[in-house]
Amino acid sequence: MEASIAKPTNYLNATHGAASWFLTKDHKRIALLYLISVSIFFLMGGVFASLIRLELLTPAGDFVSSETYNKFFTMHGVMMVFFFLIPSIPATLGNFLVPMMIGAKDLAFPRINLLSWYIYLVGGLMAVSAMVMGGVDTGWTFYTPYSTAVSNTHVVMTGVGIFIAGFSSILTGFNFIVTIHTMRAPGMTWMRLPLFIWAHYAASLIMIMGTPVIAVTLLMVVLERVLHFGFFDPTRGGDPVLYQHLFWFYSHPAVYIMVLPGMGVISELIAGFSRKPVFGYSFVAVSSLGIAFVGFLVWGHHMFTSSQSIYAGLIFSFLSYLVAIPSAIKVFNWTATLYKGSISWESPMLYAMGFIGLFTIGGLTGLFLSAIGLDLHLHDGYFVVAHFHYVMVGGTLLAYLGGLHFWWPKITGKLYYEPFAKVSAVIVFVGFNLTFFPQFILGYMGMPRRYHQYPEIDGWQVLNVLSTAGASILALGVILPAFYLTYSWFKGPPAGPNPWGVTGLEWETASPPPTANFEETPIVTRPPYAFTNEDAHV
Amino acid sequence: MSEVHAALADHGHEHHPRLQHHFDSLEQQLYASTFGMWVFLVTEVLFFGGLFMAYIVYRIWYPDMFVHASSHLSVPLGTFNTAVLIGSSLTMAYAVNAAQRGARPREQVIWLFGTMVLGAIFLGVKVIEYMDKITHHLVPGPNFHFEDPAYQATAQIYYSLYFALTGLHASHMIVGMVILAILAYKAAKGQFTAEWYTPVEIMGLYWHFVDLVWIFLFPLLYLIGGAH
Amino acid sequence: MLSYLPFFPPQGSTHAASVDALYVFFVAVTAFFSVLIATLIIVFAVRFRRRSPDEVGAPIHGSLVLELTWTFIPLVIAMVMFVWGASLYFQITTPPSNAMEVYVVGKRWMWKAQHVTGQREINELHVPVGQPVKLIIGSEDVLHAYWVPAFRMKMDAVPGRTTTMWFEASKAGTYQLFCAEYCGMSHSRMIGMVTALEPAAFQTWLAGGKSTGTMADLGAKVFTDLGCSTCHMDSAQGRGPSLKGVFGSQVTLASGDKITADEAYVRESILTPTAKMVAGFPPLMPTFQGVVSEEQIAQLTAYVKSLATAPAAPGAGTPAPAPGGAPAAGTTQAAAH
Amino acid sequence: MSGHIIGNRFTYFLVFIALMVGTAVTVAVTYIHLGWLNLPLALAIATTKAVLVIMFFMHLKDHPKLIKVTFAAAFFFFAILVAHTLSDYLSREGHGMQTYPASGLVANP
Ligand code: HEA
Ligand code: HEA
Ligand code: HEC
Ligand code: CUA
Ligand SMILES: [Cu+2]
Repeated sequence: MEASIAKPTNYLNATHGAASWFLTKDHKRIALLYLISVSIFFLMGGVFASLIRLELLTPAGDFVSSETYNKFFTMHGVMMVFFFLIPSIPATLGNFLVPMMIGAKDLAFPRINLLSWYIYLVGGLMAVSAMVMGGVDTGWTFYTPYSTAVSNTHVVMTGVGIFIAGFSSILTGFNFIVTIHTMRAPGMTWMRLPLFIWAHYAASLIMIMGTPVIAVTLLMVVLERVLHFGFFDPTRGGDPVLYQHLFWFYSHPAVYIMVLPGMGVISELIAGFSRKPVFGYSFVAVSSLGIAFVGFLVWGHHMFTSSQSIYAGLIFSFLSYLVAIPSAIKVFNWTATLYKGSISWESPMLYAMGFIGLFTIGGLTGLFLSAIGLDLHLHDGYFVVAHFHYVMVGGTLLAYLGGLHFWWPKITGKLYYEPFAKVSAVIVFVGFNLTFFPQFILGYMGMPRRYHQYPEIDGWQVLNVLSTAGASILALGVILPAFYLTYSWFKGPPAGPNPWGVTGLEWETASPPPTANFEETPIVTRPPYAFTNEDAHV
Repeated sequence: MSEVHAALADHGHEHHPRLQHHFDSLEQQLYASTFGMWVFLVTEVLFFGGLFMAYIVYRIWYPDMFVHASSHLSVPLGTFNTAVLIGSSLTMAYAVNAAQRGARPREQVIWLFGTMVLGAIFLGVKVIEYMDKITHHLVPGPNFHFEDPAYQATAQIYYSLYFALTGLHASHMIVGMVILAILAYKAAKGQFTAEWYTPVEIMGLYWHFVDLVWIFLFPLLYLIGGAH
Repeated sequence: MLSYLPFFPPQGSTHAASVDALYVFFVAVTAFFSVLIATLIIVFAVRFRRRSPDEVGAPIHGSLVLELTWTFIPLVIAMVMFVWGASLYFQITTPPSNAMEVYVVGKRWMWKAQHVTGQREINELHVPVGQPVKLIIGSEDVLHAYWVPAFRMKMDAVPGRTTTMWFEASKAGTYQLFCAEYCGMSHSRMIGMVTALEPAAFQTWLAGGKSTGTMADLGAKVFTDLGCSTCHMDSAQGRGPSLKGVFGSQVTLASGDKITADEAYVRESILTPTAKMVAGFPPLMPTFQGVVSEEQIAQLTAYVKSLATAPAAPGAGTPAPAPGGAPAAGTTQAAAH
Repeated sequence: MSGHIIGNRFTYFLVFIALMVGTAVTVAVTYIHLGWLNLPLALAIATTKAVLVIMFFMHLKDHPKLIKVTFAAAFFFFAILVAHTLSDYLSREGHGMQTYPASGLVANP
């Protein structure tokens, strides 16, 4: 950071030196620490993705050995899920914005917030060192008994890394919940909260209710591997399927940890770029809680072929259809918000529109998988891979990129070069569809996932080549922002407090904001997204 | 909640040295800490919950094995430890109470220290019990040996659960004792007054929670086979 | 019906058409909503694009009628999806009682199959067309899953438990077999072929295939070798109950409960004899855990089944037995990679 | 409002006595053969003791509703975990019980 002269102090230039960053208690600086670290993990995960796609270019397993390939997809999944996607929006944008949006000076527990970053870092370093020492090959799901009794890779190191990182997620969720409950500015009632806050509140609930269970489950795996305990060991009468129950009790809700904050971002973007209140505010707000709650009841839909009882399968299938309803409500309300809006086509809005379309496809293909009769065919095939990349990449990653662009001027005080941003949004969209759409077809045709080589069946290679080609385009699209955003930080024109002309407390303070966020505690008198005076009186 | 916030905003002008800059008042700060601790305890319930889930499944599957395997636990020692832990909850409650009343540092330290002593006794007994299991080859793994061959395999599940549950519980106590030591030190320096005693109060919640877990572990692990 | 279209695997079983039909329905719903949403977004975004920098949108806050509409329509569609998916599930997971049984064991990294008549195969499976086939699946090590895309069916092989899946091949041909549950290094090479043969051709195959005797015969041998016969005699003199007529019957347990003796019960009796004690007998039977292999359990089960006096217990129907005395040999046909 | 909740030392002592009595009772009933009743009884006593600790030592009874709901939610979500998992285990085909494989797994190298 160059010393900026004669500028108003803000959170970036208020103090200097490494210690002022690594020991900071300012949620905004911690958000930036997180931003840098999750980006690194995303790039690592992305490199593994590229290697996966290279291997699958040809049917034969000719690029790397099967052991290596197995490590590639495992570490891709682990990095992307636990070290990128779960912390991505909450720990960066959420950390930055939750206090600002509710008019608070900081999160309730700033020191714990910093601690959560260090915990994340320790967990991440353990996962990375496991990777450097030779990697892990169990798949990101760590199914027993392979993970406990058979794999001879670094399961323990990775497992402990995830265990530790889990606590950082718990602490973030915990901090958000307490903050949202106790630190709202005068006048900031629940029904005046921006939808971003509702979404983060709902996601935080999952973080505190679900994450401890995955932590203890991984602990059991580690105990079983290291001390030869027997929780899931079938040779001693244990049940490998019990592991799956415990794993998915967290990991299904976790997919909503991944997508809910993204949905929060989308609500802000849609409202901001149509200059209009979100249609059906209370429905969108409450549907977040609905998703979080019902999300806890459906985990068995990952286990339809696991030998789980057919009755349990039916219940899980039924509830999976219920969880689709709040998502549907959101999609329709966002679309309706556009009606009679004043819509500007700026890059964050492009991401938001992409999100709605791709999440719809991703979500609806989730419904294929919840139909038990159909899942017996689709399970563990590329259809599943396509489904979750549509929701996680087409959904959350797009929301993350959109949000990053939207709040970038607030975070850095600088404007990036918009045409670049537009182009890269389009590249991401095109590359993404080219990568993952063919995988739906491959999946229905029967290509199993986690396959290092595949038989030469009509059309399979063609579809895989398309997918790899798409992945290269996608890689270009996601790497571009790293360049022009960084450039803008140093050389971009100043943004001013509210470059987009939108509402929200965070836009009422300077860009970048002062350390205490606001000159004076704001007093809230209107609902969110009140663009006209008429909006202000509901 | 925000109503608190609003109400407090008006008269939140006292500047207690303990008030962190991002809170408006000590009340708000105390409320956030207390609420935060309860939220933390929620995560603890679910943390132990995963293990309890495994316990439930296997208890349903192997009821007889549980009876046989648990017969190697010492009910007198378990009962003794339960009493010790309940006693430590009482001393902890008195420690909080002493801080709240702004009692003399000496009194605060006595109760905190008493809690630590009882905790140490509990852990000491736990060590004796663990040693006993080790010498009798009741640690799951290749050296496990159970006198009834019919349960040689499945009894390892019981002991896995036993060690995991009690081990996790004991590690919570160790953490608790470290914090107690820090609090005792601070109390000795007279840092806790009737105005500000949040750490002691929070710690009390934690300690009682650990007691709570044990209240369930005791009958579920020790008191299975009594009638047989 | 759709097998000639691209993007579909061949339809090799009677399930395939119904699964495809459900799939087409889902594709249609997905296409409908995706196109609807995409169209609305584009139309609105163009039609209501911002025309001046200070323009704001219309103050519209919502509409209860619309909210209810887009709650209930998706709910109804979702319920149709659920009911259709669930009924299909029941249909394709409940084996008809005349299903022919084949034992399949997953082992890193091969699929071993053994027919009731004794033929063994590795990474291959021969089945007759037009005859329901029930696979009884076990695993010797980790999780695997038996997946034949042409049959639209898959089932996990779970160590410690037997699982079942059934299908009826509808067309002769060879179909891909995959291991769908990740199982380590050569997961992607744990593949093979399922060959569906016309019934006559299947009989020829059975006759030509090298059988080591029927599974029940093999089981009888294991029964003597492991000393089961020392306790389980035909008469009442044995220390254990006579196993005649046990399979498929109601067994009264020491606890007073009655249960039907099925495959899982036999398996459990061998591996955890103390779990379910037969009334009137002491807990004498040792566990054979670690002594018998997964395959031997299958053979013992087949043997115990054959002792059932009833004219074949339900689910035990077998095709015409292979001619006795077929040349003995180990496993048949080597794996085709 | 949470404010300052200051407990009564005598109440604490009474609770302590009640917990001790509960402990004695729960040990005693284990030695009375009640068949299936033993387990629910033990759990009932444990729950009673737990409620005493939560309400009096931890003062949940004096805390605002938000905190009560929060803590109750933990048990609610645990109940979801148990109920849904058991929906599988209690309705499995066969005997709801499993038997373990004949040969051991490949040892962990
Ligand atoms: C962000 C992550 C995310 C999200 C949001 C979702 C959302 C959903 N997922 Fe997905 N899923 C994953 C990530 C995610 N999933 C991952 C990572 C896996 C694989 C894990 C692994 O095995 O490695 C997986 C796997 C997976 C499976 C298991 C497949 C298998 O292994 O066999 C199933 C099965 O039911 C499923 C279902 C669903 C459903 C019903 C939703 C619903 O929430 C979707 C709801 C949304 C909509 C329905 C769209 C909007 C609605 C409309 C536009 C209106 C029209 C609606 C109707 C007509 C009802 N998912
Ligand atoms: C957040 C979650 C997330 C994200 C963002 C992604 C992103 C991508 N994923 Fe991944 N994926 C998962 C989560 C995710 N994935 C999970 C959970 C699994 C399951 C794992 C398992 O089975 O256990 C999986 C599995 C998976 C598979 C299946 C492997 C298999 O089953 O055998 C494939 C195959 O195509 C794939 C591809 C991709 C691609 C092309 C991207 C692209 O979007 C990535 C784009 C980004 C980049 C490319 C980074 C840019 C970096 C550079 C440009 C640097 C360039 C440098 C070099 C190339 C040296 N993923
Ligand atoms: C030392 C004696 C002994 C040997 C050897 C023995 N069993 Fe048993 N078996 C018993 C007794 C006693 C019972 C009844 C009590 C019980 O259920 O455990 C029994 C019960 C059974 C049952 C349940 C029968 C019913 O009526 O429901 C089966 C099946 C069985 N044994 C199979 C076998 C097989 C297969 C073997 C060899 C691998 C074997 N047994 C070896 C003593 C023996
Ligand atoms: Cu066997 Cu994968
Ligand atoms: Cu799911």
